Amino acid sequence: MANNDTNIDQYRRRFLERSTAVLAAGVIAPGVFLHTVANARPADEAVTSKVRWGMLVDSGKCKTGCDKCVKACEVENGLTRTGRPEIDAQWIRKVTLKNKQTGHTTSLPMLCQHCAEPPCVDVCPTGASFKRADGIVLVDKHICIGCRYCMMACPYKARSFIHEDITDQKAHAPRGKGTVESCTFCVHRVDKGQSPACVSACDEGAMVFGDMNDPQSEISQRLREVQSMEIRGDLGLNLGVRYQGI
Amino acid sequence: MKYPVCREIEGKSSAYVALLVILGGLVALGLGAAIYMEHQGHHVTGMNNQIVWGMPHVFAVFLIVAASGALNVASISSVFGKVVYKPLAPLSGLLAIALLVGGLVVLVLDLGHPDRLIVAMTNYNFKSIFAWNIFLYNGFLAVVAVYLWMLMERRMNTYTKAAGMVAFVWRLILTTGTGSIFGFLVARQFYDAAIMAPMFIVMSFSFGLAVFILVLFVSFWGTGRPMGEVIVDRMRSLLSLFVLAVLFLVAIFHVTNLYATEHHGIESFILRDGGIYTMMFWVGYVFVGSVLPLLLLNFSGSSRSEVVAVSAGLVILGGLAMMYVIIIGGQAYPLVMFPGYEVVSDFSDGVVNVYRPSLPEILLGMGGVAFALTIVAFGVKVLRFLPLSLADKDIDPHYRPDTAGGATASGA
Amino acid sequence: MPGVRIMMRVAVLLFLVTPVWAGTPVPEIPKGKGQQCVEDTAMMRTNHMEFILHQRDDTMHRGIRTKKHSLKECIECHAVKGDDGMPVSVESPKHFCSVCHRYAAVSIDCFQCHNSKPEIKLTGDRNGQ
Amino acid sequence: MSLSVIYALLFYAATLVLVIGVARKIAIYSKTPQPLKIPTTPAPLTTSGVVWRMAKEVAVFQSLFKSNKWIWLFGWLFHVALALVLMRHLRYVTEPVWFWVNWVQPFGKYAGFAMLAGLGGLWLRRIVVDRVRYISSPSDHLMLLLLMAIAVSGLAMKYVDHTDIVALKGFMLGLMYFDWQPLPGNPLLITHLSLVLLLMFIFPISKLLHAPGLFFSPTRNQTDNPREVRHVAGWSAK
Repeated sequence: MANNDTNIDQYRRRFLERSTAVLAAGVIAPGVFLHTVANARPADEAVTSKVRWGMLVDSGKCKTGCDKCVKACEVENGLTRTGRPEIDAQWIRKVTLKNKQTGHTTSLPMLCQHCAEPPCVDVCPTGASFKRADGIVLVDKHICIGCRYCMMACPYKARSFIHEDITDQKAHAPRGKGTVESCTFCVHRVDKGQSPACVSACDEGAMVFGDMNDPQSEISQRLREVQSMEIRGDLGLNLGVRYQGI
Repeated sequence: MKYPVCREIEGKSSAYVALLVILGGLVALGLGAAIYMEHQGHHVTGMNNQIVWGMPHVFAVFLIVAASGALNVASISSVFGKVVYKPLAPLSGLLAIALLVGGLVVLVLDLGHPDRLIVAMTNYNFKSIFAWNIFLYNGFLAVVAVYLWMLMERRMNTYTKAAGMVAFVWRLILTTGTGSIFGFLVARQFYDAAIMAPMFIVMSFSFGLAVFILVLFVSFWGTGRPMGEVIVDRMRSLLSLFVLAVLFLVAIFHVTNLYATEHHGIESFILRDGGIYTMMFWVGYVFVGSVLPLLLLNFSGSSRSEVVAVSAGLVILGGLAMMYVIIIGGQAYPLVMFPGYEVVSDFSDGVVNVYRPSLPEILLGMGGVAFALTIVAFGVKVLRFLPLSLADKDIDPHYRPDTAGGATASGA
Repeated sequence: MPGVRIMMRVAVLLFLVTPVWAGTPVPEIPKGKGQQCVEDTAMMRTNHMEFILHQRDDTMHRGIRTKKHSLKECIECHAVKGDDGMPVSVESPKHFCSVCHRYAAVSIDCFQCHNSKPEIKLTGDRNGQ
Repeated sequence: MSLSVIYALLFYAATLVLVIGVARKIAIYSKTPQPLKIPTTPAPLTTSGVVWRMAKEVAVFQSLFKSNKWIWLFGWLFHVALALVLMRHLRYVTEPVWFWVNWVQPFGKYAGFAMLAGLGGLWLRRIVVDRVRYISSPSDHLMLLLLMAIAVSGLAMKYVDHTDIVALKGFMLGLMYFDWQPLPGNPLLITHLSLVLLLMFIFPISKLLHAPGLFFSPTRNQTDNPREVRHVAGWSAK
């Protein structure tokens, strides 16, 4: 059974590959990942509310016309364009603001704000919209019935409905017709101890990602130092995404 | 005065068969549209990521609101003890069930995953008004079914009042729940108002009664059963009162909004600059759906059943227009995320969202209406829902032959 | 009795058309990689959906990403190659899941969202950071 | 003898008993004289009218609906659910599975519960309603209980303790191809199959014969034309 042997060989090779990758990560990580996030949690350990993932966007550093974060998100999560923007999935988008009085313009990325009190979670009839203990707001597509009430409730237009059949999804980002989706903070990367794809892609350093509950984390330090705001702060939703320089 | 009796209709006339065939055809078209939408995905509809609820929701919410209102006549008879309405109670209950089922079918078939209906029935998030509504809708069907049982089986008649009371309270809560679907949306400028719930309740009175009047009159004309002036006049004044009440609450809603600077944007959009939505509001709802019927009902100098029926039809059209304004218009106006800023993006930020209703959506909505009417048409054939006579001498406790003149049986 | 005669004829006819010569159609379940599945085979045959379901909720809601019962690993290990040497999707009757699910007429919802083919690895698993 | 062989033989025996037993009953019914014209009025005047009337009897239990709404509700619920459940079970004896069976599948799943609800209602009636309890014989209760036990064991396999349905289908197909395959030894499955076998054995001597019997009811299957056509049947024919 030659076929079987090659299978086993492949299996071994992959196993070795992975072990070395893990080993390498373990050795290099403390140095390389220092500026990203805290150490990765073991795979069999559940997330806890001791951590709250958050993001700080410095709109002063965000360039008008630059959409590297948007592109990185599309590549990472396998979002494809249909040619009809009104039904395209948009997990992160670039928004340009112009002050009506002063004419001052600002550019910034808008994404799911990962509220501590998310309206989408409140209104979801089945509980498919939920907030993970570590503050990441997700859609459990297994029980999403596609009613779109969360899209009605979201103050940030952060959610998209999948209007067509999708094939060849990324294994880490399952998505399918008839369900609602939104930015996951690249939860699959975060669980591995990495930053979201958009943050990694931003050369300008306009985005900082980290644990807002850890006073030592970069994001906490920055939030202490600079003046930041929440979009539609009047709603009191306690957002996981903060903006600086609007 | 004779005890009012309901009887099945014979249901063998070619007109009846034709009615069933037409309704069946519409239901089939609606079902086909739903299958098409589900198979292709929602990109074949006019709905998109900006206008997430469209035509199906206009029809569904209208039907659901009208359903609870259709129960009014039964409530007036059983809860408030008005004898004249007693023979109408069974039809009122049947229509309530039929309209709700029709609306729910549309709502469910529009879901991204109608196949997961069981998920919606087994997974509840009790903070969601939507989840509560699932309970309220199913409960309403059960409560009204029990009420009909008490009403229609003689040995159960003693419980009619109690069951009618439960059904009445239930329907008020139900419409509160439906209104709150919009009232609880903090994100959107046009919703997020507590007045949504009472406004929906009053709307249900008006729209539900309008549908009831049309169904009642048409079935009486069709079966040639006698209908007197008393009932027509009662329907006339009741509808007139409800239409006025809705107009009042809608006015309050907009005036309150106009007082707050924060809401000036959305109000000027709906009332002045919104194009189709402004038209729908002023021409559709205010003129065709309210002013015209009020004039017809009160100043046409006639209380003939045809006039009342036409008015009821206009109220229904106005109601659909109002639903369109609330549901689509409310979404078309851009979300205000950055007050004081002009917002531009490649994701329709800061612009009025465009919605073009597609044929499948409309067919699905019409299919729901047809399905509700099919239930009624079939129901009156197999069970005793429809009164044999609504002639004055049969229903009016104060009837005296000498004063009634030649007015009896004028409607037939 | 004409009725009985007709029935006997029908019975004989039925017996004749029954394809006795053909063997019972049973699914040929493709072998996975490695020696042994993550659970006992009989257990997997009756309860794989429970394992996957449990893992799905753990991963989704609690962020537990162990590999033992993960759908991704099922797909990796049980990929079946088509004529072109590439793994086939669930649309193909040869797909590991399809073989039995078609036989038993049980629909699978997983692949509306999940990819039914393993990810093509170009440079291993290290395109992060 | 192994379990598989025992059950294979039992299935052949049960099928023979069911088919021959019911066929024999049908033969008896067809020979039973119908000396008089007794269609209940209003009755159809033509043969096509009779066909329509029988169709309504079979599909919606029309005369039951007219006589008793509650029995109709539970009875009809049970029968329709049973039909769906049976269609769902066709997947075990067809390969490839007929396309429409795939469509029926999801509905058949929930029909199991509806079936149980219908049976429960019918049984409750035999317990709660005095007059009905008085005329209920043990066999009336036992038939309902048998059907309920079949439904419960079937649902339990779907929702509690799964069985290897691929192997089960192999076994069922094996019976049809006379090429026996092993039967999975899951206790619930064995219970379910045993109860179904029991049902098959007693069907030809049970009240369930109302299924074919319905078609032989003179009050339903006769045309109301005694003046137009001379009625000749049974002993009066000689």
